[in-house]
Amino acid sequence: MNTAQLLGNFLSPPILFFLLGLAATLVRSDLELPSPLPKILSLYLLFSIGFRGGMELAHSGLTTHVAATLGVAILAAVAVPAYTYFILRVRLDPANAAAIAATYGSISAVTFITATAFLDANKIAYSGHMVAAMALMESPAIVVGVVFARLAAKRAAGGAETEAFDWGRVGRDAFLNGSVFLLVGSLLVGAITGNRPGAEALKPFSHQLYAGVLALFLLDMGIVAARRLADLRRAGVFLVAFAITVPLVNAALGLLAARLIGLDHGDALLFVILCASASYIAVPAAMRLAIPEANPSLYVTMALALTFPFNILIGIPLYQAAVTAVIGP
Amino acid sequence: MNTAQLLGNFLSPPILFFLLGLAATLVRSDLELPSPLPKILSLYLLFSIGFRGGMELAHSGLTTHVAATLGVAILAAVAVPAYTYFILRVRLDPANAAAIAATYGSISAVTFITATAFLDANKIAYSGHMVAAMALMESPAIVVGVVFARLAAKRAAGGAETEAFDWGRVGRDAFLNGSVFLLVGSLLVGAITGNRPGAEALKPFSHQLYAGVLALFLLDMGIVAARRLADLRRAGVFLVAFAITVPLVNAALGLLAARLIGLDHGDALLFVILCASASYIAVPAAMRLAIPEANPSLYVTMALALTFPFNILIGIPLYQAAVTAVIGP
Amino acid sequence: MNTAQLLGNFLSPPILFFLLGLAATLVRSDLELPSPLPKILSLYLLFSIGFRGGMELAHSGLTTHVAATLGVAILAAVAVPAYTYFILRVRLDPANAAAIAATYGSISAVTFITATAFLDANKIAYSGHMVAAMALMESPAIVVGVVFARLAAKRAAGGAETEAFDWGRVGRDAFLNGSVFLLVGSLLVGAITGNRPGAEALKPFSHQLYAGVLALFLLDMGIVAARRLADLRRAGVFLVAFAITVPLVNAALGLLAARLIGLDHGDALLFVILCASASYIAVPAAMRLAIPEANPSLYVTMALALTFPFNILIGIPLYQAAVTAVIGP
Amino acid sequence: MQALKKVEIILGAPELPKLQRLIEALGHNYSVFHHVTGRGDRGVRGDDDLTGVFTNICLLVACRAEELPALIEKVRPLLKKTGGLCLVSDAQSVLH
Amino acid sequence: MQALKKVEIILGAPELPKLQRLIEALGHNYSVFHHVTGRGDRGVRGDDDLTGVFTNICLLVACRAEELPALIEKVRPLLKKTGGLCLVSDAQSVLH
Amino acid sequence: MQALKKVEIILGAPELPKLQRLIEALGHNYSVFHHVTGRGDRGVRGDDDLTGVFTNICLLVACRAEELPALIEKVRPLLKKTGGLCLVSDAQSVLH
Ligand SMILES: Nc1ncnc2c1ncn2[C@@H]1O[C@H](COP(=O)(O)O)[C@@H](O)[C@H]1O
Ligand SMILES: Nc1ncnc2c1ncn2[C@@H]1O[C@H](COP(=O)(O)O)[C@@H](O)[C@H]1O
Ligand SMILES: Nc1ncnc2c1ncn2[C@@H]1O[C@H](COP(=O)(O)O)[C@@H](O)[C@H]1O
Ligand code: NA
Ligand code: NA
Ligand code: NA
Repeated sequence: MNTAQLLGNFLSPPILFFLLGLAATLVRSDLELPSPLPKILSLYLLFSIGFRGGMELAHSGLTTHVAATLGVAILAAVAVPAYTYFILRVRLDPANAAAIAATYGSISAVTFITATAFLDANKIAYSGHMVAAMALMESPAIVVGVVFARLAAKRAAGGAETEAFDWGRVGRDAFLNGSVFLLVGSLLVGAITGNRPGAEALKPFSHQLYAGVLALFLLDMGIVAARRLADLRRAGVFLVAFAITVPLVNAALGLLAARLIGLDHGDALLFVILCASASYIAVPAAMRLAIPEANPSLYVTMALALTFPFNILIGIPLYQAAVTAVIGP
Repeated sequence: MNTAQLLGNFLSPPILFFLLGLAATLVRSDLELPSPLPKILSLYLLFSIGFRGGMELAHSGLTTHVAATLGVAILAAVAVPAYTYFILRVRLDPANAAAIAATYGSISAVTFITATAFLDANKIAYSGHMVAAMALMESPAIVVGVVFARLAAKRAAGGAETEAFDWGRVGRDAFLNGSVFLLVGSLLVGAITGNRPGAEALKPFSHQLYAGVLALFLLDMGIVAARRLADLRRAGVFLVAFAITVPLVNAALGLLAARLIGLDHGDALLFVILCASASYIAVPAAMRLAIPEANPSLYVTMALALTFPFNILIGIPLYQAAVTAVIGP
Repeated sequence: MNTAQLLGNFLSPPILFFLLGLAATLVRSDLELPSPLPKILSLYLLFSIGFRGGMELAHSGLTTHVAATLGVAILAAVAVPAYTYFILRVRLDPANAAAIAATYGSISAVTFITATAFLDANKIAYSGHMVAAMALMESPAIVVGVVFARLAAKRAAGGAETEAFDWGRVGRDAFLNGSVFLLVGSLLVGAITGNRPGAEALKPFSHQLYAGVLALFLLDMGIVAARRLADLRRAGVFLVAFAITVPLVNAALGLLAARLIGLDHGDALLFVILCASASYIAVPAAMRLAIPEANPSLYVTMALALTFPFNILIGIPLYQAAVTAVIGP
Repeated sequence: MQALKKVEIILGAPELPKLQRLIEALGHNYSVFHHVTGRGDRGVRGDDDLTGVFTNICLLVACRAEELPALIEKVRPLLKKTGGLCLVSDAQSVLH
Repeated sequence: MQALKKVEIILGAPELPKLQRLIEALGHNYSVFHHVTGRGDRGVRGDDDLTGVFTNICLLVACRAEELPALIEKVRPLLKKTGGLCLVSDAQSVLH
Repeated sequence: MQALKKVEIILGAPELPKLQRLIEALGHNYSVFHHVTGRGDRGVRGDDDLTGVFTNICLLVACRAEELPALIEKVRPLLKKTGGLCLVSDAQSVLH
């Protein structure tokens, strides 16, 4: 990665709007996007990325290459929360360790969308099925996290069965979570209708607005991330280090896997960013219900105020440099 | 109607998003569009359909053919609530009968817009003045319903004048109702400015986004319709049968009228769908004020959870087959 | 200005939607844009005008001509509140005089955007740096107003230092005010990225939707302005006259300045409209905090219910006629 | 501190303009909380917000005890017609 | 007027469906105020509304004094598990 | 159940950050209801929401009786400067 690449990423509208949001909070401007606008923007982004990815998928079809990619994606989404849980247990109680592990095992759709905007701006191709990979990587980590938390609770209760646990609800929270459901549903609609008349009519809404909506959403992300910075003190050095190191490790593992299954430059970068990213929408929504003992000002703050900015500001160009080195341009 | 047509309708993005919304509620996902987004989307749709129709009208002008169409539209909007009221009185008290009659006498703008999206996708032409017809069909049924309810209340009071009744307010609720006003107003603005510079500049907003906004709105309609399904038990067999049969009868009457005044395929389909559709936005907003004794979980539920899905899922292709048979392709 | 010009302005979608909004309130329709939609629309407009202006600026660059324009803009933004304060003191207490002076010294972004839509419709060119001029004219009047109010309060307290005054906060309210910050920030992002890949992707959102969003926002402005009309009685003849006369005087002074620094037709019209317009978003947001003793039903009502409609309905064509006479077509 | 009656009125949102007129006519100040959903004898309100007409509002009036009867007399017919809830409790107002 | 207990329950928004089911099971009517932010022992809620899961709701039930204990017994475990506030006060309801 | 004072403060939305700082400094928890409109001696608020600066918020603090005077002392100047309403009433809090 050279300075030009880093600068090229910094000087793009989405990133600058993110920085603008950070600045707004830091200089104590009263700029804010009124509730529920942030939620509306994030629903739009999930709809848009899902529908666009689905249409691409309809054009390309399901091949063994696609199947391999999706398989590796699921694998990553199970392996990452599993290994990170044990690292986190060194310092944290089971509930918080499980919630943070789930956070880093799952993915951030907005980080992914920012990376696609980066690829679009640099005219680098990527495949529609990467959206399917993203969709598949949202939920497994939630289940893994809850399983760990439950096992620990059972052990703490001396093996005696604790209060009856509603596994159906965990599944629902993991797989039928509003944002997962919208993403997967839009992907399916796009995949079904991609080759039919009628889907074209949605394009001005679904395809053309997304870069602008992303910029506005990142403005809000900047505002919110900066507000969370104060919570970092509470997180402590261990978790701050975790929030930067683990994404790098996951990126490296992701890159290796991408190399093994022979992904192209664009797809490899997206896979790496998925591995490196941490969830601050779907996972918190599920954890809040499934592991209420866990402290959101740890897991949300780490994902939102550290890993997210790190990934979009430095991660994307850094990972691209690595992808170029390992896989080629 | 053959299976291909039915399938062709089902496999379009708006319909699939509606089904996705139904599914979200049925599998108990927590997906929902946050308030006031649904209202914002419906305001947009009224603005868009009005403005687009107005612009079309500006290009085509007002002919005797147009006048005949509008005349028949008003006739239908008066006749339908009148005849259905007497059918409903067989089982219901006057207030509920009047409210349901008004519901089925008026129209559903979203059903209409879904039908135009269907026509667009199938590259079938239709006229801008059909939007004017729709606008004219929104209000009369409200007035008719309130008149029936008042007459019954007076009779019940033994002919003695009951509490002074504010007819001005009924007129306001019927004709100046927010959604009616926005639709008519946008139609007028479109008609006035359609041939002038300045109107073109709105097109990316008013013309190009509507298919996407419709898809999102139908997602919400699906969520809401499925929530209402539980209320159907309360409605009873009579009303459930009414909610499917009466639209079919009205569609047949509408098709007859369309044939008589010589509408083209596209316009005929739109007129039929207007006759068949039932209001769940403008009429409830008016009934809530004018006939508060009527039970919204009857009239809203029938329109929203039965007639609306029936019309967009099965009605549109069915009516199209009928239009093809009676009027030609 | 001849009738055709006046009519040409009236018969444009933005103006007609404004009139539609006025009508909605006057006929007591219940049409309204649900909160926080108006705020969302105004945030979008600030983002859009800032980003578009910034991109233009990136293409044209900073010349001495641009610097002169910006210098005169700041001058106007300081001079207008200063001279109007003394006129207002004839009838009003210092707090209200200061707040109204700030209101008329600052600008209305929506009036400006309406004027650019007018220029676009008439295919008249204007420069991106006029947006920078607008941005620079938002804040100075706020500071001037607060200074006057403070001086008066000090004098009233017999020269004794009154409660410690937080000048940092005044600066923040003036320059870091949410709407000022978003406008300036978007301008900067547009200026930085205007010549780079990535900015193009935002255009469907930032450039193509603005005319439609403006129309919807003006619909709401009409509704709100008409609601405020009742407050005009409280304002009294002096302030009503002020709200029409002062914009005319400021327009004349602005035209003179535009002539002196050699602005083109389009830029001159925009500069004139900036001088003539009064703020009802940024200034009230600041005054509410900095001069809470001032009565918003005076300063907001004058700007919103009188000066704004006057400027967009009559002002724009009138000022254009004057610009044509003084500067040429 | 001054002893006051705190009156909270929950009503359908479309009734708000009428309620406001009625309360302003009595000369009271008030506050309105918007987007209140609920369940009452007339069913669930606000579950599906396509139009906003099926949500409730909650209007709060702090008034003197002697003003209470007149207020209630005015509000009762509205409650009777369209349903809703009106709760009265005691409160102290901080003078300023 | 009828003497009632006014119960106000502030809880995280994701808990609302559970709370509603529980209160409907007891046969009570209720009202819900949405988008309530706040600060409690478990930190600040609702400062950043990316998902809506970190805001609170406030649910109001007016019930008879004798119904109160059963209601509280049902609500307490929820409060214990996810935090929140439950205030009970006296009120008079206007009959209509 | 624990006897508490329930303090409800209605203030202009732009004052909220100041009010929050002040209440956090006293160590209290609180809840905030947003988008409250109203009519007071200083006119109608929230009728036209172009900026959001003309709506009110309602902040609720449940505190012990002995903490009340200090809280009121802090809030009063804010009320004096920008208007608003502060109501205090008695309530029982459900312990959990
Ligand atoms: N006991 C109660 N407690 C709280 N809110 C109530 C109660 N009863 C009615 N409400 C509210 O008043 C509205 C109308 O009630 P109703 O007229 O009984 O249908 C409901 O939608 C609730 O928001
Ligand atoms: N003393 C209090 N006064 C008002 N609201 C409170 C109080 N304590 C807690 N809350 C509300 O209850 C929520 C959860 O509180 P906690 O469980 O203490 O974190 C907070 O976010 C507040 O909205
Ligand atoms: N008596 C009252 N009852 C309820 N709310 C009030 C009352 N007086 C004032 N308010 C609220 O406090 C705000 C400011 O009041 P004021 O300072 O009197 O203009 C108003 O906009 C209302 O929301
Ligand atoms: Na990850
Ligand atoms: Na009909
Ligand atoms: Na000015």
